[in-house]
Amino acid sequence: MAATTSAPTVSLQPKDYGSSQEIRWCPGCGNYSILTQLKKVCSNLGKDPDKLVFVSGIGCSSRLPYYMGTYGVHSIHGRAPALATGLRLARPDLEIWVITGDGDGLSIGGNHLLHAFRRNLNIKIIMFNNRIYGLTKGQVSPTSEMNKKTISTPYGSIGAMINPCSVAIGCEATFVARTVDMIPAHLQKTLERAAAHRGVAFVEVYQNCNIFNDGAFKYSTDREIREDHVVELEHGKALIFGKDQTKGLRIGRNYCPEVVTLGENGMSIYDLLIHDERASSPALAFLLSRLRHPDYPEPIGVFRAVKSPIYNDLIEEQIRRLTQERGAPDMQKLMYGPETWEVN
Amino acid sequence: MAATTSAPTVSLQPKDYGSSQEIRWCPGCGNYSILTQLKKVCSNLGKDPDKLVFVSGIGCSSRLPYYMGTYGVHSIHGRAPALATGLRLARPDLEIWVITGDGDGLSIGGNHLLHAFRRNLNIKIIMFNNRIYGLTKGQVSPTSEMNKKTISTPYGSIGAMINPCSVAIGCEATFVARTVDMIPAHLQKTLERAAAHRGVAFVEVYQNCNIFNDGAFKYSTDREIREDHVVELEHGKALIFGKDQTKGLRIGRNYCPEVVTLGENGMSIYDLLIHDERASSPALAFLLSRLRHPDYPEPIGVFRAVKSPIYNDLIEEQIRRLTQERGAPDMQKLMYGPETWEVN
Amino acid sequence: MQLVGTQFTDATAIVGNDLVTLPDYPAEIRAPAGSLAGVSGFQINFASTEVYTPGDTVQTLVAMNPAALKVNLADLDHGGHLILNIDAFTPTALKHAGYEADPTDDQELQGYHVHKVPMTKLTIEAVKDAGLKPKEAERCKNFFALGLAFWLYDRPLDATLKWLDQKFGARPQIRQANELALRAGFNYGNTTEMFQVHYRVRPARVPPGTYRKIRGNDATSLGLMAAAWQAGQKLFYASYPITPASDILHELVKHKNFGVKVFQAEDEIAAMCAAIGAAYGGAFAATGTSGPGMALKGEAIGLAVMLELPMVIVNVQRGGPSTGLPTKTEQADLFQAVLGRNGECPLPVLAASSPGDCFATAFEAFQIAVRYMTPVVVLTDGYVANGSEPWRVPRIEDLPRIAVNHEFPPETFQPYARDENLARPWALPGTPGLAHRIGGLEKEHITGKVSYDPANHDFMVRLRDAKVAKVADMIPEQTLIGDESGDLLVVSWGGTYGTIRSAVERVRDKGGSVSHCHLRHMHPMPRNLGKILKSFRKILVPELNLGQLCLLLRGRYLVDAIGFNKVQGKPFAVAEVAARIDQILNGGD
Amino acid sequence: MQLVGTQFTDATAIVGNDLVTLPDYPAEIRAPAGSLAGVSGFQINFASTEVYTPGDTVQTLVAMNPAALKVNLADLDHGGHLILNIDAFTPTALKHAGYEADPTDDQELQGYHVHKVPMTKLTIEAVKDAGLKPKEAERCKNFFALGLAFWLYDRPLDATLKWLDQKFGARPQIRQANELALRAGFNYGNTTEMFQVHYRVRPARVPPGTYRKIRGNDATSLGLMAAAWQAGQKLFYASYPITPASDILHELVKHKNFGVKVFQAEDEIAAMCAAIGAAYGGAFAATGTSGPGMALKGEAIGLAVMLELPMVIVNVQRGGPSTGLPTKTEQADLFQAVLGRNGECPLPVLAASSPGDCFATAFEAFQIAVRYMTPVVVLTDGYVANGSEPWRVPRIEDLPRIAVNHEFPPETFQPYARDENLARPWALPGTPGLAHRIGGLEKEHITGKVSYDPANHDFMVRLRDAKVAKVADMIPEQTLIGDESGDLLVVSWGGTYGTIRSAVERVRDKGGSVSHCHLRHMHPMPRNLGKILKSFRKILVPELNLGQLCLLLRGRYLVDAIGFNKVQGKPFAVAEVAARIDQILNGGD
Ligand SMILES: Cc1ncc(C[n+]2csc(CCOP(=O)(O)OP(=O)(O)O)c2C)c(N)n1
Ligand SMILES: Cc1ncc(C[n+]2csc(CCOP(=O)(O)OP(=O)(O)O)c2C)c(N)n1
Ligand code: SF4
Ligand code: SF4
Ligand SMILES: [Mg+2]
Ligand SMILES: [Mg+2]
Repeated sequence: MAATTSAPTVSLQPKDYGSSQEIRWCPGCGNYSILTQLKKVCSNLGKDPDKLVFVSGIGCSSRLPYYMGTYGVHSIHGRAPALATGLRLARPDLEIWVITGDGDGLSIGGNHLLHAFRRNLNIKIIMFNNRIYGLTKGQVSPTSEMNKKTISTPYGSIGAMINPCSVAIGCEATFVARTVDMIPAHLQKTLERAAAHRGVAFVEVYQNCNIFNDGAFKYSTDREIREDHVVELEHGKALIFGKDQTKGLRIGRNYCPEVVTLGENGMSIYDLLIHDERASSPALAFLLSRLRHPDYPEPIGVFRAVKSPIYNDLIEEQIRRLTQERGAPDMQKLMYGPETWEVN
Repeated sequence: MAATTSAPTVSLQPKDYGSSQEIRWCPGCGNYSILTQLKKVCSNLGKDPDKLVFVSGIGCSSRLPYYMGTYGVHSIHGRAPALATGLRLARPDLEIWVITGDGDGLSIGGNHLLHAFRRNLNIKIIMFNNRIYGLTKGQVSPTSEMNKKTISTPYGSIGAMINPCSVAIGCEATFVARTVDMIPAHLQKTLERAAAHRGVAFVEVYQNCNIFNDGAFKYSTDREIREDHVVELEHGKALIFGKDQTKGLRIGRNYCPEVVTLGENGMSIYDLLIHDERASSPALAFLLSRLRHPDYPEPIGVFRAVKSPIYNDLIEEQIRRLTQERGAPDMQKLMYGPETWEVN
Repeated sequence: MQLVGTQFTDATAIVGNDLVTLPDYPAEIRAPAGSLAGVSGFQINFASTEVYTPGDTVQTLVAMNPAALKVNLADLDHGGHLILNIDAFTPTALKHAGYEADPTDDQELQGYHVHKVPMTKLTIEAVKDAGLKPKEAERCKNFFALGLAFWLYDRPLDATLKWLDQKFGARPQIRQANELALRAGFNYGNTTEMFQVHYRVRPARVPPGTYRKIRGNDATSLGLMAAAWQAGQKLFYASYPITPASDILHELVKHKNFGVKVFQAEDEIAAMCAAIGAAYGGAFAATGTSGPGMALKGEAIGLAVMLELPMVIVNVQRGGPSTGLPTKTEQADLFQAVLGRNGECPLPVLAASSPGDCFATAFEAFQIAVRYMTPVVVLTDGYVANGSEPWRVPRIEDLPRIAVNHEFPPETFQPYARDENLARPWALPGTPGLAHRIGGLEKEHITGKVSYDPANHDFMVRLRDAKVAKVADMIPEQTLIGDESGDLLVVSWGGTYGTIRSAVERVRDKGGSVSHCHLRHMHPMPRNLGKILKSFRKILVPELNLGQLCLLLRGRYLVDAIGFNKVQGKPFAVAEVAARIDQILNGGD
Repeated sequence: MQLVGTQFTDATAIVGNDLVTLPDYPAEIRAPAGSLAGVSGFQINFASTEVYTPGDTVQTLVAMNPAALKVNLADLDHGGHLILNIDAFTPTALKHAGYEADPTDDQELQGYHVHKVPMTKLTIEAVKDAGLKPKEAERCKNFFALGLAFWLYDRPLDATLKWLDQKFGARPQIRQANELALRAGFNYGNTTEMFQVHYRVRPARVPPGTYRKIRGNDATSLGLMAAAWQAGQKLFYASYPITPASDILHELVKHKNFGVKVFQAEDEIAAMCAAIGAAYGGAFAATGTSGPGMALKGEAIGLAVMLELPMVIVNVQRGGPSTGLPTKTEQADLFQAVLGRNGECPLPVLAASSPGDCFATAFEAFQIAVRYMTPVVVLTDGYVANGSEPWRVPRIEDLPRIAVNHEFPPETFQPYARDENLARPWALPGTPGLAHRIGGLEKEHITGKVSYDPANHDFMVRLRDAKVAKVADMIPEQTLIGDESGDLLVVSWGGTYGTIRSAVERVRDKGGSVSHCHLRHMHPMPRNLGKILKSFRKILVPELNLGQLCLLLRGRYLVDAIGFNKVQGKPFAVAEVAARIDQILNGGD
């Protein structure tokens, strides 16, 4: 490619990653917080804005690329991962972030996500999960709870909700994490982890749509109660949670997770589940992804982070190998093919 | 609907479920065996052929509906679950089977499968997994092994293979099973289980494409070795396998499954994993779905079979409730709307 | 703004005026208030004669803030009334709207009747007894404005008060405050001596009957339901939300007690395929979307054509290409509907001409679909779908019945046999003795078996084409407004009906030799259309695209039709069409 | 059969005959041998004059079993040679093929030169020294047949022997057996006195140069690669397998050492979007598919039009609608390519006229795409894509270079600024100082910002249209074969070139006043086309569809073109076109 770059000479502030475009989200929307943290992460990691590309589909969330002063493509509904795949393969030098929503990514676009996961492309995929269609004014989404009343389900929705992290883990994703719009430090940390992962990195962000689904994640954002309803995953650490850190998770009978109280029935920290984000089998990550409010505390943090061959690396590798084996390409020879004859 | 039916008066033989259409699969193709067992299952269960509909996409596998003497739709590539959804909702009285291939169902059609699973529609979905594109002459499929050489990957494929059962479990499927074309008794039993499940039933069938991917599942079909490479799942039973039934599976350290030899290191049947297809969490089923040849024996049988609300039941239920609440519908009144005025 | 616009429309309908509305809202959910992009407008035209358009310009403009003034002033008639919420014209707001100086003190507003009303202050004052928080109180100012408008045009308050009861029954404070604001506005008009005129528009002269106000998307929904009702069948509607079609989904899902089954699919492809599945099962199946979704459905529509199953596909057109202008109107999906599929893939296409006409169009689409066993496309557009007008509600007993037959003797049954309309039998799964297989591969005539036979393929391609062409037997002959021959024929289709009709009438009233031919049947076209076209010296085709119908007319009838094209995401203005007609009649080109 | 057909073609190309082939194979992978559906055919026409078609009928038919005889006999010229593998005419096989009685003993074959050869027996006998198992030995009989054909038409055996070396180098037994069979067949012809004639076809008179035999899909692949090569850039090809386009994927994936990146996507939508992403990144991006896949790509093609990025979209047309006749040819996707998207969504469309011409067409498509910053559609079809012909290989130094510019001064850079071709800058992500955002919403002229402004939308819609229309500046003027005016002009496009040309020449040779105009540029059309069309009294448009080009010509140029349409999944025959021309020249209609 003709593109050449020079490293930025001075380190950039978060605001330097913004664009001049007026932001058009509703006042109070959780998207603002995500945007803020994203810019902070770019600044913290000293990213070169000219090397960054944000690719999105359609939805409120998918407007994000307009608000970044980087390269960006606001594509069509559900197809951002596919577009990012082509860009990734053509351009190994760029850093590519896909921004998607629960409808964009898991309704119309589910299949492209699946294949981005299994190929382990080196792209970051951030899903703003507000459990609703924001842009089209409040229809039910595949991540909406059963029985939810929306404009398209006035008598309650009847399709089970899908779990984005379970889907990602089931489809071979090598990095899967969850975080919350209103816990900025955790959001920032999680995005930084995603940025550092080589391979596909999927982050589900609980995002409040205060217009059409206000308070959907209250249990995870409300300071009063959130510690009882959320458990933070840390590699190598036991799963402890609760306001006074007295509750824990262990594997009970039949491989079923159980909430226990430390000190009760002789339970100690040694009985608890120890998180292993690097386990080669995704089974543990999957088990954790199934923990759901209100029966269990919901895990946030990194479920899974493993190394695995990367599609775009492998394609470069094959090109290198074939070029070595066959020598410099000769277009004329190729055009002649196996057999020619002369006519005079 | 205008359709009325009478129960068949005499019980039908397997051949009575066939059509007169000449079968056009390659001689030796695994599809023959699946077709045979399917007809047998219909006969065993005394199905009324006029109540059965087979809906398929495109692929060698998707030709199956032509060979059944029932109703059938050979639709377009990847979309059979979507078509079946509409039919299911319109017609609660029919029995609907979707026939798909690994390319049809998991490449182009992955998203429709995902949503059929999460909605828990009462349909059966049989995926003929030959790990290759048969009909289009041998390209790589999403279930092909890494590094596979095919006409579209002459230097080896570079995308990780996807695991159909893991995907189904990750997407909330309520019945997930696996079986093998060349183990007719197991195939038959598994199809019968699927037929009995109310809700979405997904069955992956290992199917040999003797033209483009011959022997892909040899380890599971070859009588000499298969008992060492396959473990049969049975609800409530310990996971034992091996020619002389001396090997077992247990959960080892770090929640990792381990193969152990009974009798060695004091291992007894009580140390082994007990299969529970009815567990409310799909975590165990998922863990089992990850066991892969050659590291582990591959499970066949029913991974998961749980009861859960059924989309098409719920929609009927809502209609019933609303009709009760509102009384007989009055089209004229509806057309008048909230406010009218007269012009004379 | 959309809310009070709707209230005003309701009140206007009830006093019996004819009316047409043009809501105009931003693509953002809550675009920042006070910014130019955030301006939400609602235009309404009503009169005691029939009206066909929302009006090219407005006689009275209510601007709630500087941004609204900036965006809409150009549309206000010279000499028109300008009502400003002067409280909102703060320095910050002015700057936000891009005003250097305060326009209310400016030359710019000379020539209008400017009424500066401190609406915010008056509203807060008016509602103070309701005990709302200041923010909430302020929000009532739109109802103050509405009250003022009601007074100005002599509308009754009752319907709005009733609506407030329903809407805010559970929140009596808010209900009360809005009523207070509404009355305050009305009274303000009544008591101040600000207004020189007080309009009174008499009821329009329209055919007798029972009328209601209806929005296009609601009329489409009712049309689909009425068709199923008249066939004694159940409606199945599968859709994926997309502006401006989503409201059909939202409306139909309410009517479960009619047995309507609504399926919000995972995408447009799934919605189309689900409709096919339901049609195969015997439902009255329909799906609705807009242009991008229509593009996605293309492959599956091809399957529906091959399977020859009846269903209705509604495309509420919006600005394109690609995502384009999602909330604006356009007529640029005609080619896509008629010609946009792989292979020879014909199907009937209809277009609705006004909000109320969506009912008749959707109804007729099902009549055709079932009689000819074919998918039918209905084109509406954002303007027709979101706009509303008074609609004479048909009496159910006056609507035709739709005959459906699913019974065939098993002995002679053949899935691709043909009746006199070239339709194949709609045999349902579950019927004893009729088991058969269908699919997307070419079918053998009569038997429906897969056939690679060259002659059969040629035959079937022509058969499908002939079947759709035969729909012309069922549809009425094309009618004209104006003389049957003359200097100029204006041919239009779809949502531009009202404007073009007004423009043609305006020119005819001045004696111009011009007639108007408005098409509902886009494919096949009425049998007498060619004859009509050839009876005029010139043909003008105004369209909100670059000339799609124009090309089809030229190609089919070899007439030198010329286009008049506007692709601005908004309707024609009567004046611009009339001017163009004048120009052509005067020899211009 | 496909394999030995290819061998015969190679040998024929090497002796310097001009040739055209028509492979014909069933949709099933291994359709049951001996059944009618399982017949696999391969037709070749070669001559010492230029040939343009595979021949309407055949002079010599080799039938390896009764089913092959049944399917193909109708194509054999009266008085032609019929070579039968008589060993295969067993009672079971005859029944399987639907013969009541043995046709070889029958009236039916009277009038042909029938040669009954016990090929199976002779082959088994011939190869017995190679030590194969009986089944394997029997399989060599196709090479026996090939040897016989080589003798009959005086072709050399060398190329086939070389190919056997390569193919079966690792399996010397099979290699040897096939050689033995081949020679046995050749010798059989030589030694038996069965054949009255022994053909000798001299080399064709064609322009001097280096020739090779090429299949259409391979030529398309090379054309795409050569374009990237001539721009000093890398080719990116994204595709989802589909008959008959998959071979482009299979061919391109071989050339990784050229830096070609091939991506087998999860579906056609993903392939299209990946191509967009790659083009955005600066690659020479292309995607290929057939009709149903093209339907799926529609929405994303709209995005590509809005983003104004260069890329090539190949549609290898097949029989439709829907799944249709996947392995057969057709020309029914022209409307879809030119008009089949939502909104006003113009893009250039080219069509290849022969296997070798696929190279030039694909190459030119990239030239246009890059110069005008637009997606370009290339239409080929199953007949052109699978067929092969001798092709004069261009010298790489004679091919034009393709200029690409990615450098723009950051100070003045605007993503939707325009150059003299109305193209916007191809600024790549990663370039310092040029960061910008693009998307599917309407863009503001110059700045590329999202704009809902009505006037801007109208301007941009017309700008995109004007840009594509401007491609007519770059493409050559339309040429004719025959006189520049006259009684009849035959207008054709795409893969029917050879047949129509032969037909026109046949009639011209007899003195008919007919000329031939073959279009490559389907949109925009060459500037002089209107003038050409108006220079003829009548216009005939033969197409393998129901009249798609015909409608476009009528609509655009207002000429009374009439169609000659065949939708049988196979090419025209020269004779039928010539007959139609004669008929028109004689005053018929
Ligand atoms: C092909 C197509 N279908 C439908 C739409 C309409 N549409 C736009 S955004 C959206 C859903 C948005 O939901 P989500 O992805 O959750 O984003 P959010 O607005 O909630 O952030 C839909 C249905 C579209 N733009 N394109
Ligand atoms: C839209 C579309 N794209 C591509 C194809 C071509 N196609 C037909 S079947 C198939 C894949 C078949 O693979 P699989 O589903 O695994 O079935 P199998 O033949 O192996 O049983 C493909 C790519 C098609 N028919 N339609
Ligand atoms: S609608 Fe919801 S998601 Fe969209 S901008 Fe508003 S608050 Fe945010
Ligand atoms: S190609 Fe493979 S899957 Fe298809 S019919 Fe032949 S053996 Fe079976
Ligand atoms: Mg959302
Ligand atoms: Mg397969």
